[in-house]
Amino acid sequence: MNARVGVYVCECGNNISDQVDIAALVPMLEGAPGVVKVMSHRLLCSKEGQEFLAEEVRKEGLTHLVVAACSPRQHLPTFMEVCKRGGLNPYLMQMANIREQCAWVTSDRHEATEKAARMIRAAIARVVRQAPLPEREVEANPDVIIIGGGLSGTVTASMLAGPERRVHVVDRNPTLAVALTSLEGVETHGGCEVEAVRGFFGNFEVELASKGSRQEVRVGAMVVCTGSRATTLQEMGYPGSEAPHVVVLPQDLEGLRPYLDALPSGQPKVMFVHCAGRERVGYCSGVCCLRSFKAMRWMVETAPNAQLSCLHQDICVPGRDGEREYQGILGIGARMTWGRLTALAQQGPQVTVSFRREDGSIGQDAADLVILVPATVPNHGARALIDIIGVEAGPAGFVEEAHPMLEPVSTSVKGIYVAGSASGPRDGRATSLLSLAAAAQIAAELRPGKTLRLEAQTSQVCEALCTGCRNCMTVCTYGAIEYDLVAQTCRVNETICRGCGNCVAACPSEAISVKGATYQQILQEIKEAVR
Amino acid sequence: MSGNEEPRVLGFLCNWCAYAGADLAGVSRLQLPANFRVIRTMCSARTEPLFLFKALLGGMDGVLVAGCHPGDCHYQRGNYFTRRRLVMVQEILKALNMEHERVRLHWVSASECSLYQKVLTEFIEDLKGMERNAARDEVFL
Amino acid sequence: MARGADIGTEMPKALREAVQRLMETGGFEGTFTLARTPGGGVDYFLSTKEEGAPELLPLHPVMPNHAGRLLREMTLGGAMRGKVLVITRPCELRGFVEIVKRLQGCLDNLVFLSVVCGGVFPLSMVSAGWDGKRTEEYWAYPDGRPVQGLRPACQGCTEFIPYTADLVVAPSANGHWALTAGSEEGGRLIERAFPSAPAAEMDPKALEAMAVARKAGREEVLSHEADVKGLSDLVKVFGRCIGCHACSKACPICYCTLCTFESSRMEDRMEQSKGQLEVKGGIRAPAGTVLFHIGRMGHMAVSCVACGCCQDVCPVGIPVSLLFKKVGEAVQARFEYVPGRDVKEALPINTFQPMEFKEMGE
Amino acid sequence: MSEAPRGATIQGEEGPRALVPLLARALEKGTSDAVLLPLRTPGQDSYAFVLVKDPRLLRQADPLPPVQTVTGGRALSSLTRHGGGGVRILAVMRPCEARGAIELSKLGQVDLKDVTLITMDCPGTVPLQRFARGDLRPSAVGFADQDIRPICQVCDLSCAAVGDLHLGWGEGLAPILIPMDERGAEALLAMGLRAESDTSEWRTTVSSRSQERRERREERLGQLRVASSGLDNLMVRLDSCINCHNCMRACPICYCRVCAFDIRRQERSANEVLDLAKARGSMRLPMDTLMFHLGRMNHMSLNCVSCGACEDACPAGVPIAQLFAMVSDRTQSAFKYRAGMDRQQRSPLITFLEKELEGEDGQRC
Repeated sequence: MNARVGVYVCECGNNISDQVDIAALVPMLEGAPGVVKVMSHRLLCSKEGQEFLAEEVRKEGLTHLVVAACSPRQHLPTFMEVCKRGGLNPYLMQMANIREQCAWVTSDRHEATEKAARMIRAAIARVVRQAPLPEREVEANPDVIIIGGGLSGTVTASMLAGPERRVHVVDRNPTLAVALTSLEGVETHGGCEVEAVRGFFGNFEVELASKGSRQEVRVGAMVVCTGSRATTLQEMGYPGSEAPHVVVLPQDLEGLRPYLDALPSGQPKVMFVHCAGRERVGYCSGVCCLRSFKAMRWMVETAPNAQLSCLHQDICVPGRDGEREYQGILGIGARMTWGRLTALAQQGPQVTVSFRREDGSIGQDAADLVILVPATVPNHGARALIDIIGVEAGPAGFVEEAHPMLEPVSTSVKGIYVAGSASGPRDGRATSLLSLAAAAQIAAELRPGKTLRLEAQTSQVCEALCTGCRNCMTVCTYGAIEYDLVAQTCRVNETICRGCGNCVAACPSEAISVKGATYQQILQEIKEAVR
Repeated sequence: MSGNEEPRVLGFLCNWCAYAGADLAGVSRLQLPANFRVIRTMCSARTEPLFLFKALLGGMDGVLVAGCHPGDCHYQRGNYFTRRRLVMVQEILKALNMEHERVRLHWVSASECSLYQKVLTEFIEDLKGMERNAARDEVFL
Repeated sequence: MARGADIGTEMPKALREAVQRLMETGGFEGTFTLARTPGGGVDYFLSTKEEGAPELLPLHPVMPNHAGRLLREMTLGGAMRGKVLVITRPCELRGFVEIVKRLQGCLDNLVFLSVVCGGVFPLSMVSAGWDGKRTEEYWAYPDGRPVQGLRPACQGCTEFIPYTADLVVAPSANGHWALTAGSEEGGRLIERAFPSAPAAEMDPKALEAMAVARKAGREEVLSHEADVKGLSDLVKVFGRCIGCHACSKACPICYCTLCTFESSRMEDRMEQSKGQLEVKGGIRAPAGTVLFHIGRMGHMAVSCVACGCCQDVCPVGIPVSLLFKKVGEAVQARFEYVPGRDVKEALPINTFQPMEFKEMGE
Repeated sequence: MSEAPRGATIQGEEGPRALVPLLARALEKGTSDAVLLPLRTPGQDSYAFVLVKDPRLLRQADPLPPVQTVTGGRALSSLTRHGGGGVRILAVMRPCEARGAIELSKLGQVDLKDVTLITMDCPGTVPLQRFARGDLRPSAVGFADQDIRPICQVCDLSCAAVGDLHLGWGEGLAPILIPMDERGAEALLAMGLRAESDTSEWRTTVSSRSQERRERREERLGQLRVASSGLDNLMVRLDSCINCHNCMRACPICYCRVCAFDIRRQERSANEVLDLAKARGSMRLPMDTLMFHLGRMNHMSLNCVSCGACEDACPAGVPIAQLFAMVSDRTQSAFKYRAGMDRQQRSPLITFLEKELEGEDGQRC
């Protein structure tokens, strides 16, 4: 069937027509290959304009549509809807951005008109090579599995669980918090570990294993809530850290009591050492200074006669209350010393603390109790889990977010989310915030009873041309490409592919291409654009 | 370039950063050279080297590839590959003394419309300083 | 490096005998080596038993086919079931390693015997009829004096020592040759084949002499035709290209089922050619000569091992191998990559470092 | 045309060069949009077909270069494979190239709709590789030249007037342009010429030379047939073949995008190769060299025009063009077909006759 292309130029009020000579433009487009109608309109995105366009598509029996208007980033969805209403596959429409990237940036009216004509002709050349693409959807399982039953796991679960959505919480720890077990719609799997994951967003199969027994859980999404932990004395590796009067600041301050009880009478010296293990892990955990200060205040109440001192590097107290906490500590007369811990040594009843000052010189101090404020690292087993579920991890071993600003709770794998301190050291507040964010995003993306809309413009492999070199697999961020051992060619999993086209540029055989952005389509667009 | 001829430049802009930046340039009414044509790709990594060679041998005076800053790729890592591919293309052109300056890569975020304008105008200024791309008239390509 | 065995001075006879011993003692299913064709030519053979086998000419100084290409065609479907002794030149081994990185072949069960390489003669010399005496003289190359008539790619080859061979035939002290081990496997094979042979190792002086000669050769060969100054020169050099694409078919790296440049994608419709015809007044037919060569560089320059096969088969004598060597070296240097050095080394185009190439894009 | 065609004698430049100004005239007149003919390449060391619109480019034109680089058939195919797009082309090439173009048009790879083929008496060409090496730069190849390619030396169609317009000139004849059909006649008019001169002299010269060449062809190819009869001898002829398939790529008739024999190269697993080698004691690699050539003969010998492009492109010095000529002469005559000679006659394997392929004794062969 011969193409019947309709070209509709939007004047966008005066936004376009001020700079582009519509009257001159229209004739420049007539006679372009396949074009049966060229027409301008005041405002195509208006309700009236949309109806007009839909009607035109029907009336003229258009096979392809070119809308010369604003940026596709603004109105592509609008006009795709219009196509549907007009009975045309939305992927047979191409927009020419003659507003933002022509009318508004080109001072000379004649030049602007010329350019608009070229841009539209390019759009025509491309659209006639477009193929109709189906709107693809898959049934999705609304259930969610949460790995880790700590704070973030509990918050996320409590937000998501309900009559329409079952939430599984897995933890290597056999007993989980009552806060979880008592929740309606939550199924806890204590003492279990994730063995394997198959499938993709909307339909994951997760294999759980506990001592002896295995079970498979089917869910639509996963949340990694494996949290973080304090570095151990061994990991810090300070000489002499095994000294009996050296302790790592515990989560629960009550854990300090036995040490306090053992303090000599009089005015025992208690020294808090910050940034313990920081050099080893290679980053500032950012949450420890405040924890330390809180502990110091608790100390003032529980052991009033103790002389507090603090060996610190940079003080990191971000947020509303940080500064107040800091001033508070200065207020109670704790002695603050700048220094990097180098070694510890039990000498008689006291511990000698050696440290390096900013100027490089070595300093020493002694205390009856040394409390190391530890750096934060990913929890035990996080690494293994990351490898099993195949998400990206940063150098420190924390789960990497898909995008630090835009997608802070998504991972490199669609449908696997991360919350709390699994993606980096967090305080309780940040942990809850991220957990709520993850829950909200899942609630929005995985709605019970709703199907998942899939990217239509995905990559596809031409078996005849594929050599099976798997360049495409190597560069694909999403693991959307599989290797078919029988055919010995690559195959795209279209439920995962996001159509970025990286694989296309990686394939020397041009065996893989993105629907709607094939080599020919782009090439012909270029040829017209630069004529 | 000979006379007052305007250099012809082709740009591959990624949908999420550079193209958005170009849109913002429009919204901010920044004035840009008219002889610049844009191809919108979802990711700068879609820009295969072959397009660049074809454009150069097809007589374009300049080709610009622009995408998200490293680390900000909408597709997480695409632009790192773009960077490597561009490095390769330039090395090839250099080795053949083929005016590698005609091919450029720039990181432009969705908010950097003035950077976009700067990049573009500078590029075209530099191209004006060069001869018109000989490939445009070459019969024996 | 493990101990090497002295195999004497008489090349290539000594080499043939060494290979014989290895075949007898190494427990190989077969040997992949150059050998005499029925018509008196030279080509690669997979030889499995002595009787009826052609006259083996291991490392005969020609390259009728790139061994890497042949091994790829053979092992594309999977590994060889039994151990096979593969006798090839360093660039062939490197080429194969590069293609294995592209998952087009399999190294398993292949035991490589390579050589501190003196280069090879052009293919045309074989078809013109081979002068036996030439071979005798050829093996004197470790003295660093350039051998007359070698292929340009070989004259300028500075990668003449194999990286991943199990066994390496190398010049040893005072005119002797040594079979040295490049891996434990190689060591064991030598132990078994030459239990009593006097020990010997590579002679650094000889390697140095060769390196000097090759650096000079490299300057020489790259300074003429390959020294293109932009498009006008390219059009001159490739002007006589007849578009047979023999270069890509002989290339060990080019592995596509259908070369993009032979696909319909590259064919302009007359409707589009019209425009070009207007602007230029004429268009070459077939068009796209320069695009093919540059585009091919874009596809394989990162892995080009400068084996010279492309130039060997070019019917119109375009210095293809030199141009590709030049470009390949530039690209590889930028990525600090040596093709074929290590099969575990990722292809530069398939990996990246977040902090690299800061200057790009800023 | 029943009665002997008349032609137009050309004054001025002698030989094929006489065509150039005429082509320029046709272009300026606008009766044709472009001319396809060989131009000297920028390096001045070779020739390439160029579709010329700007007459000034014709200064570098050489209608009959001493060497064949790309064959005219392939050049024309690259331009018109997807349709001629209404561009009226004067295509100047040797008879064997034109015959290749005609075969390709039958195979849907060339669109002759708007093409006027101009052929000319061909003295043959020198071997491409010797020419490229520079040790052979004849100013103009003479008809008796011993340096011309073996396949040219046995070419009995070197003056076949298969074009719409044919230039006769050899052996000291004054160049004469002879229209062979309406299209040729129009082209001649466009060049401002009239077909008034008698062509008998040319025809006698041509027929005598063709006769002589035919005899030589039978003799030499006969010898080759003897020398390469039987598997072993054929193997010896192909011994130096490195199986690069370049003959196929240079061939104007082989138009497949991917040659079946290129794909088959990879169809055997390592272990199959090993088993085959064990069975025979040893196995030459790459395998299937003979299979490739036989298969290719089967694919295209009926359309082979003996242009010799394969032999020119062979890096291993195999006399492949002669071997193919030897075979295709037989296969073609079996179907009373001569590739590229008759545009109407359909390619043998896509048609058949009720009674055909009968031996003298009436039994089917």
